[in-house]
Order: sequence, then structure tokens, then C-alpha cells
Amino acid sequence: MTSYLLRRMGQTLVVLLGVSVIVFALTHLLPGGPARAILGIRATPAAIAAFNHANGYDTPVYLQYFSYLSSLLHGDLGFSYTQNQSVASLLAQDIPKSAYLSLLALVISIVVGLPLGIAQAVRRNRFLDYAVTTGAFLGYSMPVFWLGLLLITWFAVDLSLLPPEAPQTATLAGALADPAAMVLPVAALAIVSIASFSRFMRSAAIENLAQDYIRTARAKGLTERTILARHLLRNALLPIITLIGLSIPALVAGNLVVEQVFNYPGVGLLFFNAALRRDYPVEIALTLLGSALVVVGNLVADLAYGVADPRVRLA
Amino acid sequence: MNAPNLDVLASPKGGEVRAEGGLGRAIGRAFTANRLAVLGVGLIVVIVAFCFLGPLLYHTDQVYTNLTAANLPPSAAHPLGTDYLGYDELGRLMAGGQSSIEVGLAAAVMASAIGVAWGALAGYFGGVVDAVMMRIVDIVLSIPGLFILLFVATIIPPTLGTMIAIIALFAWLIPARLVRGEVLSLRSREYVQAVRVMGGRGGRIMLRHLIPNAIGVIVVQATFQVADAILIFAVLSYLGFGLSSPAASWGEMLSSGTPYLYDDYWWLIYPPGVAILLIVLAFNFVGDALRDALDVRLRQT
Amino acid sequence: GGGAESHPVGQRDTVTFAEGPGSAPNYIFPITPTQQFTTFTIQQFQYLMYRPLYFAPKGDQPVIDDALSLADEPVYSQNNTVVTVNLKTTYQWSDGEPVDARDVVFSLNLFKAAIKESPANFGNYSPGEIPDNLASYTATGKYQVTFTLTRSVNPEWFTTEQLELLTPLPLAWDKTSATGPRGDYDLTPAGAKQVYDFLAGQAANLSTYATNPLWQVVDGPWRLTSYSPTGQLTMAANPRYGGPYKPAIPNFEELPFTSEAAEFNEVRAGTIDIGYVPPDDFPQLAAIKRGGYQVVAVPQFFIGYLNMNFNNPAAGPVFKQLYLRQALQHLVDQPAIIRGVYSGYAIPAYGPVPVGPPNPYASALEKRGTYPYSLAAARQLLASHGWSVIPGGVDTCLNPGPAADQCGPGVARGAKLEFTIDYANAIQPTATQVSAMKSDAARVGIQLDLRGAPFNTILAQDSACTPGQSACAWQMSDFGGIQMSTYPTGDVLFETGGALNSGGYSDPTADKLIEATLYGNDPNALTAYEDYIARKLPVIFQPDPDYVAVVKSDLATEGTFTALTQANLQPERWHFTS
Amino acid sequence: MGELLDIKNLRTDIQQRRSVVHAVDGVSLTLGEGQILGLVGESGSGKTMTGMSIVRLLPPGGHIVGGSITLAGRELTALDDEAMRRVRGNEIGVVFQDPMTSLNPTMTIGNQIAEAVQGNRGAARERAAETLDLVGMPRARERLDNYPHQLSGGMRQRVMIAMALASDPKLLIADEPTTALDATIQEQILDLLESLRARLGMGILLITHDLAVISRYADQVAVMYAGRIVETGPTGPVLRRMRHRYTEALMAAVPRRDQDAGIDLYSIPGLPPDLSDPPAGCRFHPRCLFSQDDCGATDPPLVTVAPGHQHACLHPVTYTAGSTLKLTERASDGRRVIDARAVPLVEVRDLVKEYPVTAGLLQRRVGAVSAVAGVSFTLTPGETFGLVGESGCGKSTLGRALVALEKPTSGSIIFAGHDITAMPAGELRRIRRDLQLMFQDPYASLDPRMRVGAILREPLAIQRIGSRRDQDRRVGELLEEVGLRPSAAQSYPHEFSGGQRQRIGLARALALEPKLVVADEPVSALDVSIQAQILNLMRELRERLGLSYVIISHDLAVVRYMADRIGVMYLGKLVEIGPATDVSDHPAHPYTEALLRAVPDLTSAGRATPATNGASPARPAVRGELPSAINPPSGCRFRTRCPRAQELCAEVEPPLRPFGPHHLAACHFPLRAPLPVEAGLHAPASPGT
Ligand SMILES: Nc1ncnc2c1ncn2[C@@H]1O[C@H](COP(=O)(O)OP(=O)(O)OP(=O)(O)O)[C@@H](O)[C@H]1O
Ligand SMILES: Nc1ncnc2c1ncn2[C@@H]1O[C@H](COP(=O)(O)OP(=O)(O)OP(=O)(O)O)[C@@H](O)[C@H]1O
Ligand SMILES: [Mg+2]
Ligand SMILES: [Mg+2]
Repeated sequence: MTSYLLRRMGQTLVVLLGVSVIVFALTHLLPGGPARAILGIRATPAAIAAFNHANGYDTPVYLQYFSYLSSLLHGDLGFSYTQNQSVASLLAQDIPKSAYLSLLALVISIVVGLPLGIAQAVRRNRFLDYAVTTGAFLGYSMPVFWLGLLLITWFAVDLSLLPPEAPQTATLAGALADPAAMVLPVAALAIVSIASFSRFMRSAAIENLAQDYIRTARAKGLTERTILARHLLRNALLPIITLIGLSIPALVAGNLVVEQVFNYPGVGLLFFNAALRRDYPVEIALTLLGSALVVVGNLVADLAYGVADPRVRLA
Repeated sequence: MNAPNLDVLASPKGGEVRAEGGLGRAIGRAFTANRLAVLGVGLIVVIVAFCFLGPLLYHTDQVYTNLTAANLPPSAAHPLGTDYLGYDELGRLMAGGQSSIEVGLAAAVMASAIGVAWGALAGYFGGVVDAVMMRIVDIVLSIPGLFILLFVATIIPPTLGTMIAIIALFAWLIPARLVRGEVLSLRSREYVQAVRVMGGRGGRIMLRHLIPNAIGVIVVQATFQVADAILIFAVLSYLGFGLSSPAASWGEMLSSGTPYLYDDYWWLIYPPGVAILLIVLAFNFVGDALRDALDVRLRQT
Repeated sequence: GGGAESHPVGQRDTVTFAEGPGSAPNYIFPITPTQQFTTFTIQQFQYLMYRPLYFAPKGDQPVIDDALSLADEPVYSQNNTVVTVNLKTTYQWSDGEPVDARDVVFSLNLFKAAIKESPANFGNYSPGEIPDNLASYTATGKYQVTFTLTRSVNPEWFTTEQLELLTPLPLAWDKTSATGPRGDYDLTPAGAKQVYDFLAGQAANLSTYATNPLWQVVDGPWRLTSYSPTGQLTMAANPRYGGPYKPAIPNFEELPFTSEAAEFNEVRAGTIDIGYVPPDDFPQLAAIKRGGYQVVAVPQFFIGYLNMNFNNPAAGPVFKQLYLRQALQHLVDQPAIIRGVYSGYAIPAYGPVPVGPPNPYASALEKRGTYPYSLAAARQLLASHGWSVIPGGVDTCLNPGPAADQCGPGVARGAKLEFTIDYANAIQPTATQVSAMKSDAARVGIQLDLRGAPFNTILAQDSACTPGQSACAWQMSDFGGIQMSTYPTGDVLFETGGALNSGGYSDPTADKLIEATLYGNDPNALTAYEDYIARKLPVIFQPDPDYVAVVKSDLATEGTFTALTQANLQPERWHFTS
Repeated sequence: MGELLDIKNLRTDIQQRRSVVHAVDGVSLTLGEGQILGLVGESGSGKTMTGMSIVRLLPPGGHIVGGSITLAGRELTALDDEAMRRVRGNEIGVVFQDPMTSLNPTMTIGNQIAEAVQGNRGAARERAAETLDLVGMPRARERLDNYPHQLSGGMRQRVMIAMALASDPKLLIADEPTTALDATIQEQILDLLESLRARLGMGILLITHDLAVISRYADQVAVMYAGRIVETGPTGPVLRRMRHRYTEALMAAVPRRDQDAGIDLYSIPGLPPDLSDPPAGCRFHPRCLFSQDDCGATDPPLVTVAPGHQHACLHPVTYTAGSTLKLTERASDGRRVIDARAVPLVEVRDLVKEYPVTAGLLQRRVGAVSAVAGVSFTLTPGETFGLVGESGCGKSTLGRALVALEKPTSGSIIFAGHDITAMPAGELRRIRRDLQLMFQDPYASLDPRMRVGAILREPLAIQRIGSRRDQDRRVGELLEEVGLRPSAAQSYPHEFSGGQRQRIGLARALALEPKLVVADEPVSALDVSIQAQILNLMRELRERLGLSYVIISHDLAVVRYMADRIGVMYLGKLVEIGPATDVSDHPAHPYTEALLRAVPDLTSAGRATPATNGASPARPAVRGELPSAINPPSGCRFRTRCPRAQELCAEVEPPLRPFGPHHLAACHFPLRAPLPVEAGLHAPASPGT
């Protein structure tokens, strides 16, 4: 197990190194550079030169890369010039908010999506199944930003039931204090992922229902409820673990589109604004963070899989 | 009286053969039996006809702006009103559909082509080649998709061509993985071994056996990718990385319509959104049905 | 129970103000580096706590407000090479010390140390200008500072553009470490550098802005009571504020927003006292008024323009032809844009000095307009200079040569009127304007290809270049325009080599006229400059939109709220009426 | 009366999208307490559906449409679902075919068994341990917390049985309980069932397609064809003096241990009918050699010929001259006399194949699977060599090495004077013409995307033989040769039945006119009637074309029927090799003997009365299961399961010693004394020890 973890850690490092090279190359090999974007419209050539010098933008790219790497190794994620803050502090400020949004949506989609999927599988090709299937198809064919806009139009503009945007707050506490404002963003996210969770669960459940061991359970005279709860659920959940693992990055890296539509000041929006402003330190750090999370998400999923599925030996 | 009845031996020893036609036809049958698939194909046909043939019947000026006629509500002259530049929204919907569909199809085709080549090579050669090629896929795949797309989009000026390239650049990974897995499993199939026993070489195995047999999976994946590419194109346009006027796309139409959300300019919000939804839905239907049809085939053989 | 159904008057003790989107104030130390040098940080944050020597604008007018300045009007002598500034004696720092000449010297010492370290350490610093143009500055009295200049200057320019940059700093900051004693470190260059480094270091620590005792030493009407790095901040009245208008509302709060839409949502919801309306939402102003807001709309002191790259190998020679620039200017349908894009909340602009808000600078010619929208005029200009005019197609040069009826020097036979415009597509007014222009241009056979990109991408590539460079690939570019500083001369914009002259416009006459606005003493220098530029069109001018602020109906101010439209934030003048 | 299970005229339909499959169409059966009723028939005849109808576990769309099922006097078809569920939990136990998939992979076996028991947790667990013990699970109590994947196939099947027995059922339905298992394990499991039936006094419905299994274990037998019972009665009479023409044909199609290799197996022409549209009248008549006009018109009624023995045939076997199946006799038995002096076609020397076991990112080698461990033998031209052994013993690996699909770790294979293991690629390609492989799986061995014509042309195209037109002509010839119409070239593989596909596979192997065809389990995926067709075809072609075969099979009867010589493999080693009849009649190695005994055989069908008294005939039992090939046992690899093993076996690897002409075996303690050393000298390729 330890050796497995070590090995996975090694793989993670390789992946992150690769990602950092790609991202660094993308940002630094292109003309223009960040100076004008960061210093603003009135920056004099002297100021630009000074800025480039101060930040090492006038040295060869590979040197910049190594110095970036070395500060990264010292735990320094960089400094956002436009926001006059360390990237770490920006993250500390925005991650909890993104996590709150994504976690809420994730929990809701699990709580709603999985039972829906099982119900569909059990009542396959009946009305419920068709209805949910249609809904699920609509759900994941829907551009999430449009869904967001529709929700705003209906519930905020037309009905004035809910605020049109997420809590505009610096802190998680602020977001927690304004549950009404979280409804629409969470709904937009959850609708889309309920669609995929239920669809996924449905096919996993159908596949498992056709398995011989279910027949065995029936032959033992177990009730359908017991069969579903004791036999089907655990096995059908196995593939879902991977799906949940895939959602982990969003817990921290945020959901760019939804955060943008609802103006939720989370990590996704942080990245979006950084991309618009060429705030390279933020962009690079967030991309690396995102990649790390993808890898970690996979690892967590694999570990969870190992726990949930006795057949999987992690070695 | 108990004389053997030799009639039963009249047919060839091996017996007769059911005539069912090729696999394609079997898949076709399974596919057309699926109502959603038919609906999907129908939708695609209608939307494509609307976008590409519509302008032949419904002439609008999609070149010259007319600020004095901006944001007009639907009327006889403009069945879906006009947008912020004074373009006729219905005509815009057609023009935008063309680019959206073109991007979707081209990106999917490009991604599939790259992915198939990459995955097939990795899967066929295995070993170190496979490990290195797949690690590269892992690395790129681990970068959050939208992040890297935005990243690149901020750098490259958006045109139809660059949009296709950008989307394909990150969409080929999934088919590459899929094809590799497929090739890896097909590679050990007995019919592939049979070719080896005959003395057949790698090229033949790859082109005549592995790729044709993986084609189903590839096509299904490509169908889903058309849907995904259209969605991604819309998202990028919405986030401000889309084509510039007078070129149109559905995502850009939505994006430029959002400021008017509170003005009740519904004709700027609903038509492009519904169009995106429908085309994506249609491709998802078709992909889903194709996959099911393919499964049917797999179960048969 | 019969509890209070509405807040009693006395209970509203905080007024809230919406910051610009994604532009939270994020630097507290008045020697502000380039990247943080925004009106949000300077005017709407620092000025509330640390008053500048000369305060501008005055209400909504781009001139010095004598009443709010820390000093009386400067006295120029010796052929405008010596300036004497007398500080008012009523101001004091919140630690009880007076605001005096020493503070001005202290700030200049740090200013010099800062830009010596890096020219990017002060936002509005231009090489050769203040403090480089000060031969000396000395406290010639407790409340008097005398500046000796290296050359004669135009007093109007020097006061509004140079002295305006100075903000006296409290001697409480003359320290090199948080715990160390305070001293006269700034008097030596090395010491000044240490002090500057220390203060800049403290300023990099955003989360301590409200708690660091340094920043609590203020001379303005407000002091910071809470601050979050996202830009959410509150201020409380400074009881020792020595200027006019003592705060009536004890607390002032600024709220940050991630986007215009986010801000406007709050306006719509009525949750902020003072906000603004983005141009996209001008159609909704009527509804906003009904929702309990007063609307204050005044043109910004801003010029909108479309840049041309005179050094682009293909397009440069064509752009150098005045008739072509005139034709392009004729293609900007300003009335339609003002109506269609800005719902009427904009004014036409044809020259380098904004006509609105009312100001002493705009000339008669500018107000009249030079080259108004006219397809016929544009067509005529092209046709009369040897171009085939093919509406809907691409014009070509049929008659090359330098004569008056020919295409002009450097333009070859067969040259095409075909240009790309890179524009900031996130700004819908910009997108609309270039789209409309493209459409109009096509009618006279000029083909404009639009390439939208994020604002900063445009900005990054819109830079001065020489024809051989790859960076010179851009042809036309539109990132909106720029906010003018108080004295609207063209030293950075149109002077050869000016920081903002990214198109590479170079005209000796213009240079001379600009020079005169800075260093001559002809009061009409500015008019001469602006009329010349308005005729020569180094850029294509676009309408000047209003800044539309909205103020809760129950909020009132001494004077008018129009000051808000020029980023002039004075909450000390406000009070609730109900 | 005293019948435990009484099924009368049961009809079960499966509703499909476009059609209705009449899977069970008027089945009547009875099963007494403590009895084993064997339900036998070809694939698709409705055996499983009959069994599942009893417990009402039909697939989606399946439902009973008529008839009655009474269990100990209670009518089951009238019960509601809840009552039926209780019947399943208490009165009927079911054992399914595939123990791999029939157990929940994420639940411990203890819980899975305990779940079937009523009562509280502790008691249930206790009962689970008890039943596991009962089914012969070693260290049963410790195993309770194991997951299924931690057990071998045989052990899993024991768990399945324990689960079925946990609630003390009156009736056990065992649906092909051993089909997925090796012969030695099959024997263990079936013996277990037989002994349990005696001990617990329950009735067992044993569903199988294997007549030989029936003959050894069942008291009563019912033969099913196309959803109907065609003949039923006590095992002995039914198998020995069957009356139904189908039973007769089926029996004739199975190779027996005493099968005369000179006589072709009887092969039933055609294919079983489609149950959604079965033929009118006797369902077997379209394939029956004795059918007459009335067969297609009248539904034959069940006729009782002796107490309990019934059949449904209009023109039954009468046991008078000329009325039985006349089988084609060949001129000779086809067996070749082994000629030691002939130039060998293939010479295998010390062949070793190890698969590396790797782990980690760098694919470090952490061990090796010893798949083939030093095998030597020779093959003369025209000879058929049979290779038998349990699953995983390395038969396929050896076969694949013979056709140069697998590069051996060491050793050499000399073919026509050249070592094919060390041959440059170009040369090897040419020699591949002579070495062809025929595959086990008729579904996976043909490219589903190619027409049969293209499949058969491919070898010719690869080897650049003839023009396109020549190739097409050859394709026609090949199809004819394997008994298919030339028009079949236009069809796709999925349009063919399994047997037809196997014919195509054979045709493909023959396209290049090879000298040697390695056939890896050529018939194990086929029904007996089809199996006979293929075996006959292979024999016929051998004679016509002078082929050599290496036939790999786990089925000794098949190998014995087909081969001149047999090699018995155990865990990568060749433990015995010799002439087919000699090896099967007088084995020298205890493993060969165990293998022979483990496989039930039809030869004795009905001769010995089946063991109704509960005592199974004494057979030398092979203990346990095949050890892992990663760390094979030292010395003699068989010693861990050998009843004769002694200390020496663990220390010294036994050499191959002669036991007759060309007959070698590697055992320290053989069943009979080896010949003096000289006698073995002229044995082909006696390997150096
Ligand atoms: N799930 C199903 N859906 C539709 N038809 C089925 C299904 N299962 C079995 N059948 C059909 O029912 C008939 C009887 O099948 P059954 O499984 O009982 O045969 P069997 O004798 O058990 O064969 P095998 O030896 O292959 O197990 C066959 O024609 C088969 O095609
Ligand atoms: N490609 C491979 N990689 C690793 N191990 C293998 C490979 N092929 C076979 N083996 C192992 O080699 C051993 C012999 O396998 P082989 O397939 O030759 O057995 P077999 O006798 O043909 O069995 P079966 O009757 O199941 O076909 C087994 O333990 C198997 O797991
Ligand atoms: Mg069956
Ligand atoms: Mg095998």
C-alpha cells in the first residue's frame, strides 16, 4: 500500500511537471508578455522594461521556468501583480467558496441522481424511466451557462423569487450567510450533474441487475428491497466512485462557467479574470492546482475503489 | 418402413446460412429501431437544412449592421426580431448555426483522426512506446479542460479555423485512450492471431483488422464529440472567445444577448439557446443509439 | 408587537458604494506602482485618507479644486522656473502633527527613491517629468515649499499634471521597520530607499491594511476600519480632519464586484446606496429610477478612439494619408452609435479633448466637429485620390503617386483598402462600434476584418513597433479609449515616442504644439494643439459615453453628485434625507 | 403420490420485441425424494428455462403460460410472488453454472451464505460455517470472511452449493454446475452432490448437456429437444435402449472411450429449430434420418414402453436389424502406426515458455509464469498428436509456440529441418504457409467486419498466391471442402452458426495447404451434434490432404478418438506420452489415470446400475486443484495432488521413462513398472533427463 502510494505520488509528480512545462511554455513563449496587461494602458516603456526586469521576464524562458520551479518547491505559488496579493492568499480566500458551491451541488446530485438512476433501472422502460431519461438527456445537452441564464430570467427577473446572483462576498462565512443566493448557482450545477449521475447510475444498475449474482440472490429468496440494498447498490456504486473522483477537482478549482454566470467569486472566476488580465502567476498556479486535483481525484477514486471493491488490490 | 430418410441430408453438410446482411445492416436495424435515434437524426437533418438551406429561402442581410434597427422585437419583417447590431435574428440563427455545426463536425473529425492514429499506434506497439504516448495523454488530460482552452483562446485570435483547431487540440485525448484500449483488446483477438499465423504484418493487421473493428467505438465517440465540441464552442463564445461580427455563432449570440436579460428581449436569449440544446441533444441521441446498436452487435457476435 | 417598521433616521450610519468591476483598491501607500495605479485605488481609496497637495477634479470638472487642496494656488516666478507652494495650516495628521512643508519634502524624497529603484514604482511617472524636472525642492517655511525647476514650464500644466501627483506623507512613516524608531531617514538617498522599501513592503500585505497602525495616520476625512483583499472595506470618519465638509454619515463602505453585471444586479435589487450603470444597461435607466434611485449622467473626461498602426508594413503607408484617415473618420456614425449603443448617454467626439464634462479646454472647433459621419464625403475623398470605389468590394489604388489627386506617397498601384481591426470584444460598445464601422466602411469599399480578443490581449499587442518587427502585424486596434488626466494635453498620446502613442504617429508640428502646452507659456497652446490634432486625426475618434451613476433617492450631498461621474468620491459631503 | 416434484405440461414463453420464444413447450417431469433427475439436451433446448420456471426466476419477458408445478404436493404456479419468494428461500435451492459470476463479488462468502438462512445473525453465521464444512470446504470457518475472488473456481462452486443448501431445501436445482470446471474438479463437485443427496434426502434436478455425466450420476433422465421432453425414464434403459430417434442420434454423436476410431461419429444434420417458430409435428423431424410424412403432421404423444420409460416418437428405435443408425465405416481406423524411423515433421526440444510477471511503473519483472517447462516430442508427417491436460497447464502456449505465434523462452522447434524459433522474419513468413492454427472460439476467430470470402482469401493474399481470380476459385473450393455452399463467401461471420464458423476457421487454416494444423480446442465450444460434424470433417480432410494435426483438448474422449498419439500435460510438463490407445487403456502416470477416471464415459452407460445406494464407485481421487504456475511445486509438479506422492517426489524431478513402445511417462511411482531402459531407446525423441 505504501509503495503503491509512493508510486502514484511519483506519477503525479511526472504529470505535474509535464503540465507545468506545457503551461509555462504557453504563457511565456508568446509575444506581448504580461507587462502591458498588468501595468495598464499608461505604462511607459521604462516602466515596462523595469517590470520585465524585476520579474525576470527578460531572461531566457528556461531560466524563468527553473526559477519558477524552485520557488514552487519552496511552497511559493507566486504573486499576483494585478491583485497585489500572493497567489496562495488568493486561493485561501476563494477555495472555500468554490468548495462550498461544488460540494453542495455534488451532494445534491448524488442524493437525487443515484436513487433516480436505480429507480429507472428497476422500472426500466416504464414511464418513470422514459421521463427521467428525457430529463437527463436535456440536462446534459444543455449549455450550463444558458441554463443559468434561464434560471435567472425565470426565478430572479420574472418571479423575483431569488437573487439573480451568488453571494457577493469575500468570505465563506458571507456565502453561508446568504443561502437564498446560492440556490440558483447550485441548481444550475446540480441539474447538469444529476443528469449525468442518474444516467450513469441507471446503466450501472441495469448492468448489475442482469448479473448472475442478482439471480443468485433472488434464488435465495431475498426480497427485492434487500437485493437492491445489499447486493445491487454496492456493486453499482463502484463505477460511480470514478465519477465522483472526477468531480473532486471542481470542488477546489471551481466551476468556471457557473461562477461566471452567477458572479460567484470563487476559484473559477479567479482563473477567468486572471486569464483575461494575463495574470500569469495566477493562471499557472491555478492550472497546476487543477491538474494536481485531477490527479489526486483519480487517486482518491482509485483508493476508494480499492476499499469498496475487494477484488482490487492496490499494490 | 424404417428406411432412412435421405432428404435431410440434401442440404450441404454444413447446413444453410441465414441471410442477414453485413454488420452495418445489423447495426442499422438496431439503430432505426430506436425511436430516439430516429428523432436525433431527424433533428440533425432539420437543423442542418435550416442553417444551410434556410438562407436560400429566407434572405437577410448578415453583413451590414443597422444600429437604428437594433434590438427590435419580433415583427412581420423580423420574425425573431433583431439583435444589438440590427441583424435579423432568424437569419443570424441560420448563419450562427452554420459555424456552430461546422466547428462541431470539423473538430470532432480532427480530434478523432488524431486520436485514432495516436491510440492505434500506442495500442499496437505497446510497451515503452505505449507508456510514453499514454503518459502524454494523461498529462494533457489532467489539465482542466476549460482552463487550458481559455488559456489558448486568450492567445490565439479566434477564427473558424483556429476555433476548430483549439477544440480539437484537447478533444483528441479521449478517442486516443479509447482507441488504444480497443486496439489493445482487439490485438489479442483470435482473428488477429490468425493473420499473424498467415504471416500478415503489422500494417495489415492495423488497417484491415484493428481499425475497422474499432470503427464503431470511434464513430460513437465522434458523435458525442460533435455534441461536446458544439457545447465547448458555445461556452468559449459565451465567455468572450468567439468569432467576431459579422461572423456569427450561437454561443456568441447568447453572449451578446445576455446584457438584455432584464429587458425582456427574450428573442435574444431563447432561440440560440434552444438551437444549441437541440443540436447537442440530437447528437447525443444519435451517439447513444449508436452505442446501443453497437452493443447489440457485440452481444450477437 | 409594534416594532419599528422602518429604520429610524439615526440608525442608518453607513453608506455603501460600489467599486468598479474587478478593480478593487489594492494599494494603500500613496506612492503607488504602475500596476495598481487606477482611479479606484487613488481617487476612490487613498484620497479619502491621504489628501493630495492639489485636489482634482472639482466636482465634475477637470480642474483643481482649491477648496479641497492642501495648499493654496502655487505661485510661479522667474519665468516659470520657480514655484512656491504655501500649505494651508488647518490640516493635521490624525496623530496630531500638522501637515506641513516637511511632509511634502518627505514624500518627494520617497518618490525619488521609489522611481530610482524602478520607474514602475510610481504609476504616473514619466521620465523627464516630476521629480526629474525639479532641480531642488526645499521647505522654505514651516508651511512653504519652494520648487526650483530645470526649465520653464507651462504653469497650468505643471500644477494640474505634476504637482497634482504629490501627496504629502506623515512623518510617522519615516521609519525603516515596524518596531524601529522614527527618524529623518529620508534625508539621505540611502535612508529614503530604506524607508520606501519598508513602506512598500507593508503595503504588499493587504490583509493588514486596516490593522497596521502606520496606515491609521491620515489627514483626509476618513480612516480605514476594515479591509479585505477582495476590496471590501469600511471607513470611519476622521475626527481630526481639517478640511471642509466634515462627514455626516459616520461610516462609509465600499463593495467589490467581479463584473459589471454583478454590480448592476445589486443596483437593481436596491441594496447599495451608490452604484453605476454599465452602458449595456442604459436601456433600463427608467426602471432604475422607479426603483428609488436618482440617476446622474455626465460624459466622462475620456476619449474613445480607434488606433492605426502607422508602422505596419502593409497598412502603414495608407494610414499615413490624411485623406484616408479623414475618410475613416467620416465612416464613424456617431449619432447612430450614441443612440444605438449608448441610448443617448454619450456625446460626439472629434478631437483629443473631450467636449464634456464642461471644461475650459475644449475648443470651438472640437465642439463643432471636424469630419462628421458621411458616406458620401468618404467616397468622395477616396475617389478623388485615385482609388476605385467598389461598394461591398475592396477598393484598389488606380492612380499611385504623390500628387493631390493620387493615392499618395508610398502607396503602390493595386494597393487595397483592406485592414484588420483587433478589438476588445468583452466591451460590448466597442464591439458594436467596430461592427457598425465595418459595415459602413464596406459601403465605400474599405474592408475591415474584425478580430475580437480580451481587452488585455489587445492592449498587449497594441504597442509601438518598427516596420520590421513581428509585433507590427496589427493594423488597427480598438480597446475603447483612455481616461484623460486633468490637463488634456497629448504628450503621451500623440507625441513622437509617447507612451500611449502605440500607432507610431510622428508629426513634428504636433510635437512642437504639444511641447508648447507643457513648457511654453502661451495660454492658447492647448487650443492650437487640439485643433491641429482634430484635423490631422492620428486616431479615429469615437463618441464619449456618459458615466452614469445612481444614487439612492434618500441620499443627498453638498453640491451635486455629478462629481461621482469623474471618479471623484467625497462621502464626507453626503447625508441621508429621511 | 410420493413424488417430490411433479411438473405437468409446463409451458413457458419469453416475450421478445418481435416474437415469442416458446422456450418450454409442454414439459412433464417427476422427481422423487432423494433422487437425481438428469435433464439433458443440446444448447437452447429449454433446460434452463424449465429449471427457472420451477423457481420462477425467468428472464425479463419470461412467464409461465400453462401447466402445473407441484412441489411436495403444493401447487407452485398458483402462488403469488411473495409466497414464491419464500419457497425459494426455504424449499428449493439453486446452483448456477458459472460460480465466477453467480457470487456477489463485493460481499464475503460467509455473509452470502448466511443471508440464505432464516434467523438471527449469529446463528446464521454458525449455519454458514456448518454448510461450508458440509460441502467440503477446507478450513470452512476461516473462509467465511473471504471474498469470492479469493477462491478458486471449484471452491466457489462449493460456496454456491453451500448457499443453496443453507436453508435445507427439499429440492436442489443444479444448472450445469460443472460445465465451467475442469474434469477433476467436476468429479469432486458431482461426487459431492451425489453424496449430499443421499445424506440430506433431497431431490436434485441436474441440468446438463453432458450425457456422460448423466450416465454416471442420474437415477432418472429426461431428454429435451426444442422445448419438449422427447424421452424420459430410468437412466440405464433410456441410455442403453433408447427409443427416441433423437436420443439415439445424440448418443451416436458422442465419442466414447471405446469408440472405434474407424467409424465416423454420427452427426445430426442441420441445426436445432428456432423456438419462436418451431416446426410442426415432431420437432426433430427435419433433422431425423427416419422421419416420414406423418412426422411433420402429427404431434407425437408420449408413449410408455416400460414402467417410467416414455418417449415421443412416431417411428422409434425398434432394435431390429436395419432400423438403427448405420454409421459410415472407414477402410482403416485411420490410426497410423508410429514409424520411429520416419523423418520427423516437427521436433520440439526442451521447449520452455515463461511469461514475465511485472509490476510497477517501470514494469519491473517480479516473477514468471512457467507456462511450458521443458517439453520435448516429435511429430511425424501425417500424424495426429493429441494434447490433453487441465486448464492452465500450458497446452495452448505449446500449440501457439508450434505455429510460431509465441517466442519460446528457450528450446527449439525444428520444422522441416529449420529451427523456427530462431528464424529471420522473412523466412518465417514463408514457412508459415505450412503451419496453421485452428481456434477454439468460433466467435472470436473470424473478423466480424469481413465477408467470409475475404477471410478465406486473406491468407492467399498475404502469401501472394495466385491471381485474384485464382484466389476466388480457391475460396470456392475451400468452402466446398468444408461442406458449405460457395455462396457463403458473400456472407458475414455472424450469419453463421457456431459449427459453420468452425468450418470456416478450418477452411482458412487449410487455405495455404499446410503440413501441420494445430487445432486448439476445436470443438469444445460446440454442441455434441455439431462437434461430431467437425470431428468427422477433420478426420476426412486429414485423410484426403495428408495433414498432420496437433489437437489440443481437455476432453480425453475427443483426443483419444482423433489422435494417434497422446501427450498428457500437467503444469507445463509433459507427464506422459504414447500411442493413444495405450495411454488411455494402460496409463502409467497417476495423473493420466486420474484424468481418465474423472471423466465420465458413456461406454458404461447403463451397464452398471447407477449408484442409487449412495455409495459412489471407488475412483482414485485427485485432491485439490491445479497449483499456481508462478511458483510451481518442486520436483514432480503433480506431487501436491498425487495419492502416491512420497518425499522423493518433492526433491527429484522424475525423468520420462518408457512403459511400452513409444510410451513414456515421468513418474517416480508409476502405476506399472517401467520397461528396462533399452526398450525405450527407439522411442522418438526421448529427452535427455
Ligand atoms: N433471456 C432470454 N431471452 C430470450 N430468449 C431466451 C432467453 N434465455 C433463453 N432464451 C431462449 O429460450 C430457449 C431455451 O433456452 P435455455 O436457456 O433454457 O436453453 P438451455 O437448454 O438451458 O441451453 P444451454 O445449454 O445453452 O444453457 C432458447 O431458444 C433461448 O434462445
Ligand atoms: N500472455 C500470457 N501472459 C501471461 N501468462 C500467460 C499468458 N498466456 C498464458 N499464460 C499462463 O500460462 C499458463 C498456461 O496457459 P495456457 O493458455 O497455455 O493453458 P491451457 O492449457 O491452454 O489452458 P486452457 O485449457 O484454459 O486453455 C497459465 O497459467 C496462464 O495463466
Ligand atoms: Mg442452460
Ligand atoms: Mg488453452
